[in-house]
Amino acid sequence: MTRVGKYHVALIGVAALILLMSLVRVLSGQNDITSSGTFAAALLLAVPIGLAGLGGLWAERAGVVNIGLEGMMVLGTWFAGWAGYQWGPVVALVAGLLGGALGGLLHAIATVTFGVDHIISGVAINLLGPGITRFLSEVLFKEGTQAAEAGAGITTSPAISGSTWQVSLPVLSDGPDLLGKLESTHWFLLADLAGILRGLTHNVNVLVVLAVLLLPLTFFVLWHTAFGLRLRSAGENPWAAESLGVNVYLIKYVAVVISGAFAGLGGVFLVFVSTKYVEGQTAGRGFIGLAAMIFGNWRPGGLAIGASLFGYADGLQLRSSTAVTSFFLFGAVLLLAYLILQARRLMTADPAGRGVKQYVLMAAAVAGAIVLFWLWLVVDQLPNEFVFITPHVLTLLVLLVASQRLRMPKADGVVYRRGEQH
Amino acid sequence: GGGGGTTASQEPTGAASSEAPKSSDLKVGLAFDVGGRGDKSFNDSAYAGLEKAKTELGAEIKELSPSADGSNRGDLLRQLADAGYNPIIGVGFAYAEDVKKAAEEYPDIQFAIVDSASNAPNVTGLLFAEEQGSYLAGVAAATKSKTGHVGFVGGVESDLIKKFEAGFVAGVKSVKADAKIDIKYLTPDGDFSGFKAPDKGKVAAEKMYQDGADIIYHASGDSGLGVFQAAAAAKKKAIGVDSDQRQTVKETDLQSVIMTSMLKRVDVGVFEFIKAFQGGAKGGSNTTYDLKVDGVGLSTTGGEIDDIKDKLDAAKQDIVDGKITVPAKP
Amino acid sequence: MSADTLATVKPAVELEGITKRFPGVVANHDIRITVQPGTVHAIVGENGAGKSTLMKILYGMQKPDEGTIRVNGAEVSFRTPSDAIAVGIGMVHQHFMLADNFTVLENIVLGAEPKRAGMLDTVKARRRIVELAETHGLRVDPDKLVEDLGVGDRQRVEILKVLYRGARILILDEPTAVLVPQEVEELFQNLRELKAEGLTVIFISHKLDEVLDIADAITVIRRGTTVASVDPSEVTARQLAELMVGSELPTPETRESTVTDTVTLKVSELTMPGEGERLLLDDVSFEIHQGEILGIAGVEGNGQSELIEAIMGIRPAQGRIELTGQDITTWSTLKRRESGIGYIPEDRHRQGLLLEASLWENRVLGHQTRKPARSGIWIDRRAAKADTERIVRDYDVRTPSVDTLALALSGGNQQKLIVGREMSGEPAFLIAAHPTRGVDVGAQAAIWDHLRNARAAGLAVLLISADLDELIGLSDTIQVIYRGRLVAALDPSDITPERLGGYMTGAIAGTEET
Amino acid sequence: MPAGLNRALLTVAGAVVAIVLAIAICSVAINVAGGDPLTALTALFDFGETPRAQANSIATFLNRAVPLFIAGLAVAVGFRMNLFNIGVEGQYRIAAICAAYVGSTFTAPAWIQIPVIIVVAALVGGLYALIPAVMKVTRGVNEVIATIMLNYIAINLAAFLVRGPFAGQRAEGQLTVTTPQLPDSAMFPDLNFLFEGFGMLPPTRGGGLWGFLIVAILLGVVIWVVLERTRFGFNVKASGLNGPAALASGVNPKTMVISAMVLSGAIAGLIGLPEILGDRGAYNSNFTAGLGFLGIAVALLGRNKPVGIAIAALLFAFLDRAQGALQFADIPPSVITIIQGAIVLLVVVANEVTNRFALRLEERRAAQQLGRNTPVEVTA
Ligand SMILES: Nc1ncnc2c1ncn2[C@@H]1O[C@H](COP(=O)(O)OP(=O)(O)OP(=O)(O)O)[C@@H](O)[C@H]1O
Ligand SMILES: Nc1ncnc2c1ncn2[C@@H]1O[C@H](COP(=O)(O)OP(=O)(O)OP(=O)(O)O)[C@@H](O)[C@H]1O
Ligand SMILES: [Mg+2]
Ligand SMILES: [Mg+2]
Repeated sequence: MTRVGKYHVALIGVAALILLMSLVRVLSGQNDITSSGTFAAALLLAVPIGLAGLGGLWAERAGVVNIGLEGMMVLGTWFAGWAGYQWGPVVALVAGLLGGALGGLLHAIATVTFGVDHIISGVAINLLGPGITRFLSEVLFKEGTQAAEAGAGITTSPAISGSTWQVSLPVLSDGPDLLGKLESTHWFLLADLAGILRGLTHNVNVLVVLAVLLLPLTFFVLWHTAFGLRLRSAGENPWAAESLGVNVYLIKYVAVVISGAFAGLGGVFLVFVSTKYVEGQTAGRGFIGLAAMIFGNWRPGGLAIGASLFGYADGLQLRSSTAVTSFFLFGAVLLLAYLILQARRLMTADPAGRGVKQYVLMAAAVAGAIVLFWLWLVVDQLPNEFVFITPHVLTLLVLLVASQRLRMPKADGVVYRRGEQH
Repeated sequence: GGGGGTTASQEPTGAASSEAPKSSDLKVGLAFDVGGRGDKSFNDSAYAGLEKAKTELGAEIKELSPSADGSNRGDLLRQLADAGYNPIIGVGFAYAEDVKKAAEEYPDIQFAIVDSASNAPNVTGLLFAEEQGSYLAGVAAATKSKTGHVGFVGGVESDLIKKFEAGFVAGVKSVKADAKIDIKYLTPDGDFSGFKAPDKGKVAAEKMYQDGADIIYHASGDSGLGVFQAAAAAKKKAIGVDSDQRQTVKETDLQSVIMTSMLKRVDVGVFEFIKAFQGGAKGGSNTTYDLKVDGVGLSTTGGEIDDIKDKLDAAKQDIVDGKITVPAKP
Repeated sequence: MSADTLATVKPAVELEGITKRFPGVVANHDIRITVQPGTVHAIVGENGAGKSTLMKILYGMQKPDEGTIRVNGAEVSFRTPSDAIAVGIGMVHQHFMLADNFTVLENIVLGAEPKRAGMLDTVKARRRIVELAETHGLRVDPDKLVEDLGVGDRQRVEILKVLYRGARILILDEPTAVLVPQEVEELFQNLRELKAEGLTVIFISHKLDEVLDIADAITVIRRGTTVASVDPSEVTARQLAELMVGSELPTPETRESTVTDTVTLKVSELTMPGEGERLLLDDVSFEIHQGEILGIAGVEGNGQSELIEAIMGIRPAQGRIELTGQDITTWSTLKRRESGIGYIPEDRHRQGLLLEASLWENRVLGHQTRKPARSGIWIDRRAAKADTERIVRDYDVRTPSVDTLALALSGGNQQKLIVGREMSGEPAFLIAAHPTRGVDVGAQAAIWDHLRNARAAGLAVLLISADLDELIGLSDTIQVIYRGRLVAALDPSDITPERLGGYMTGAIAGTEET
Repeated sequence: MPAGLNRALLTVAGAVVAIVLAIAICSVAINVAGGDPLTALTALFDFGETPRAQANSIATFLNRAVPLFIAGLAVAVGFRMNLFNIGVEGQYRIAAICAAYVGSTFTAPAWIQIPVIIVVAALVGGLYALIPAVMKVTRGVNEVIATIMLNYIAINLAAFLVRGPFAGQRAEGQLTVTTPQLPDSAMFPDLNFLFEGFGMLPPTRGGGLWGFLIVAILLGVVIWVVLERTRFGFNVKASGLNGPAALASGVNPKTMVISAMVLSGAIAGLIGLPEILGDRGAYNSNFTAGLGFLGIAVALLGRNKPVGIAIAALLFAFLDRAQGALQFADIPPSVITIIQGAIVLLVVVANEVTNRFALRLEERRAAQQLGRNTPVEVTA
């Protein structure tokens, strides 16, 4: 398929999705499905995952598996918190970046210089990150220290001084807030569009803007610059790169340090949201980020989709336990759409093309649609435990349904040594 | 059991006591819950009680924090026992079984457990009537609410936090039977990240405020920070928990949204237990720190609930008198 | 500066006293070679003689322990390949050095990217590549993914990579190993053109006829040292071989036919769908009899791998496969192996060996369910080791012990181990894909002998090889595969490699077998 | 010297150097923090004054090592095949709650009751691991994502079960939610008699050394035999070292993925049992979490081999045990985590360095043989 074709398909897909969401919203009366609040929350929750995933992307594109994102993120949160209360948000940002980058550097030394198995090194960093930060807290935030005066405890830093900036789209989502007004009409489709747009543009933290910009930037750097080409070549075939004079070690170092910095940035973002470092606030987001990156087939666009999906589902379940049941309806409608498409194909295609498999699939789809629809009618409120796992289940379901043609960089995870090729 | 009838002192710790520290051979051991000392919350409150025992009763103290996964709780108790500490206090209901085991193994040592009932002859249960304090918080919220719509954010859906919820709901309903109460937990029981997720707290609270709630009560540890932020952004109010959060939270913009806090005087419980032990009290029973002994209550810093003081006092009196029984389960 | 005279042209490359030691091995010892500019200079020597090592030194990939390198008269010292690239040296490696998931363009410009405003200037790069491709007759599509290319195209990409960097001195390390004669001829045509433009080519090959055909000068290396420099017009292939190894060049010749009437393997109407419309295998049918070697000739990528994998049950295909009368179409790979199919895979590192496991464990591979390696649910270690020792003896595998890791063996010895292993199951039918690829003449002859002996004992063999001499010499019948179809059935006794190559490239239309 | 012995010696030397280095690094940190490294070091080896304290310390140490060891085994089975089972965490939780519940529903003699519980745990763990395995085999879903997601799902599922269908009675005033208490016959007999054997004072009944240690040792031996001596183990190894080669040799990769994953999950299912059968007698909301993640570190540190994993588990447990002792010495217990992380990193670095060295030696031997061009001698 050509580039233009792909682009169009993506657009049509998004349009269809919004239409579907709008339909489900109207049918179920759950306005949170497309409310600006949900999308704002989705953005808030997706950004740290996306940043961690970007970190993973940079490392793995250069051939280094980075399971240590979580540890690097933890380092990012601590350093951001520690610097933030003393010198404000800008320094916090830099410190968090550096903290994560430090973790990345450690990973690079272990994997690139010493040729250690990438997973071991990552696991070690996941141990070291929380260990070191706890130790630092115990030393620097303990009672009687200046930080403790400012409100620190061993599990938290003081709040960062000064505030981070928030931006909105003028007129549309701020001031007269036209989008907000449109959203509150609850008109079919229009209100949904307005809600989505407003959620993504109202009072957005600058760091969110930065993080979102990093996606196209990553794409640009990795796929359209000489440096990016070299970086990816280190992940595809480092020996070929070496034979053309590319300094593979250096490239890998740079990539893994950047990877750590991005993970650290994810940590900074968490700190900005809660205005301070809180022990354990990363809560496994490094791993989720890694999952989002794999979900996205080691590409920034796919990663963004993965992170958004997760963030959206998480935001929705946090805002409304009841809206989650609309996913049953959503699924039923999707299956119905699938059935209609299949039926049309059956009408047009020549009879030879019809296999038993197709009928079985269609029968399963019918059954599935009925069950889902029934569930939607019957279930008002799921037990909380099932509400909490919405994003995880959804991710698994999407993975199961989407055709799996994942392609990781060929030399990803391979220990590379200069001049040696088996 | 001792300590039951004592009036808990209202002062926070550190208040210089006129009484000179008695030199004694009192060696008190205390094992924190996960998070350990310096959590600015529950554990620190317990430590404050311990420290008070040191200054006022001349006790030698030792406090230990468990590992991050909490797997060595029982071990910490044994180490304290082996090192000759007596009494030994386990902070948090998670210690229940370990304290029971340790108490059986060391029958000569007195144990106490915070937030759980006595389960052996030499164990004192230090219970707190969170539901009573939360009831008052509910009364305050319902009375102060202009919209008749309030919210509750719980960190982890454990039975402990459900006590807060139950009391709060009862309190709100007692004022406005038709009040709307949004309730949201952040993580399931067993996943304690719900106490450390300010972002999630913020999202959950934001939604409640957007839907019209104007006061939210949180029992969610550090996640409460997010609730306060959401309140500040929506220019609405929130109710803190455990300690007087208007004092412990240092950010001025957040302080002003904290209408009141539900106090849980673990420090009092710990101190009174040690004091009673010194007086020769033995375990085997529970001491409940309820409204009667001011083991729980509402803070008044900021004076935002001064205007409804009468109403709150009345509710309190009803509970103390037994006219109202606050449910401990939702 | 060297005291060169004005009268003589400076040599393009001068290697003096190059010595390179690896732990326990002296790969190069006091090597001296002078390469004149504008010539094709061949370097020959048996496997492990040190040719690749020497070239890697010249290309900056390895540092010599001793010795000096002069390029165009100036002494140089390379730390990395980029230093070598900077003075105009380019190298095409023995094994492809390409990123499969990159386009041709990306592979070519990597490391020497044209930039505009920080961006990769693909427009300029594409123009340059097309230009180069046209002037040198190396036609490739710059926007194709390398993984979609055949070997010939890949080889062209490799050469373009070098030319793109403006190299004036080209090192080609066994570029012809994977090419058919027509492609070789095409390549040589290109080389001659390059030579005419004044470029210098250093050329390594094991195919001595080719060497004699293209080279202007030949240097022979034995055991890491230069033993002779000869003029190609003054030696024959046989003499050259003697210089290399001190023995005669063996040829794969079949003696009398041992073909019987019993059909061992019968393949009928085998079809395998591909990605798009094209079929990877299209209605392939043939029979192999007891004691027969059927050679499959074809340019790589025309369905040979798919055919083998279909017969092994690794990839699903439609059609029917019978082994000694039994229908095995639906059988698993394991069951097929158990019922007597042996398999020498085309890529020994990928499909044939566990490099990080010992030799005896590699002996067990593929025979987990059979004696002597198995006893009940257990692996019989003692028996497996004993049998590995037998293979080591019978097949002359050079190894300190059977507990040695497979990766410590040289390629030829690894191959001998695999051949021994596959023979040890006493198979009724053997798939031999490139059984002597990358193996030196001595080992080659030994493997051929083993194949012939087994055939005489009634083994049916499906032989796939890019070495047409081997194919013609060993086979009883030859089938040509082209675009997934068997297009011609030929008699090896009256076919030349050149004509065979014509069928393989589709230049001669096949006589369809019915 | 035989190559194998040579290698083993080198490895040990490397590991020792790495551990010393890790401790040195932490000493610096402790020093900076104002503590005394020497005190810390003494604390590491301080098992208490009284015989009883010592017995307790040893019991704590071994009791911690047992689940770590099992977790390491579970992860290693996956790693052997290049399958990254990050989901051990979820598998053992689900298995533990189901086993604890099933065990509480009936009472039988111990020799029936305990095996039933163990089998249920292994079954449930295996089944839970089957989900990502099937997803991988049928739909190509990457097992890393699938198991990460399933971990969260397991936590929630367990939380739901323990307060819903599997909820048990609890004492008034007890806030921990729990499954019903197991009958006495389900409790694994303890090993406290061992202390007497060594002339120590045994810990009192209820505490002390968990009998599950025996099961763990047996499990280790069985897994070793399965991995190193059986056809299945060979297939696992072959698939891990070289997938295409294994495929060509007749190993069905799908079957292997499923069986390795299920085996890994089944072992994982046992991780929670030492605690449940040795101490708690039920699954409750304070169930020890995180062993699955530590298992990854333990497995990798032990190089995916049972003996190595045992050593790694003992090392981790030894360090974990010192958390209390360190606090008595007024040293932040977080240094333990730092030491553990540093050891993992440094041991593998040292291992890598020595490995290279050993390989070089082996290759040199091979090359020398070739160089001499003598007929190769093969040792019988
Ligand atoms: N990286 C290495 N480490 C140790 N020894 C090596 C290494 N590379 C090559 N050798 C040694 O150097 C010798 C020369 O190898 P080289 O690859 O140069 O041979 P070659 O002449 O190119 O052989 P072939 O014809 O098979 O390509 C080998 O036999 C081997 O012993
Ligand atoms: N990376 C390496 N490190 C150390 N030694 C190596 C390395 N690669 C190859 N060798 C050594 O080089 C020798 C030959 O290896 P190589 O793979 O080049 O074989 P080859 O030259 O192709 O041999 P053959 O003659 O069998 O084709 C072996 O003895 C091996 O010990
Ligand atoms: Mg070679
Ligand atoms: Mg070579």
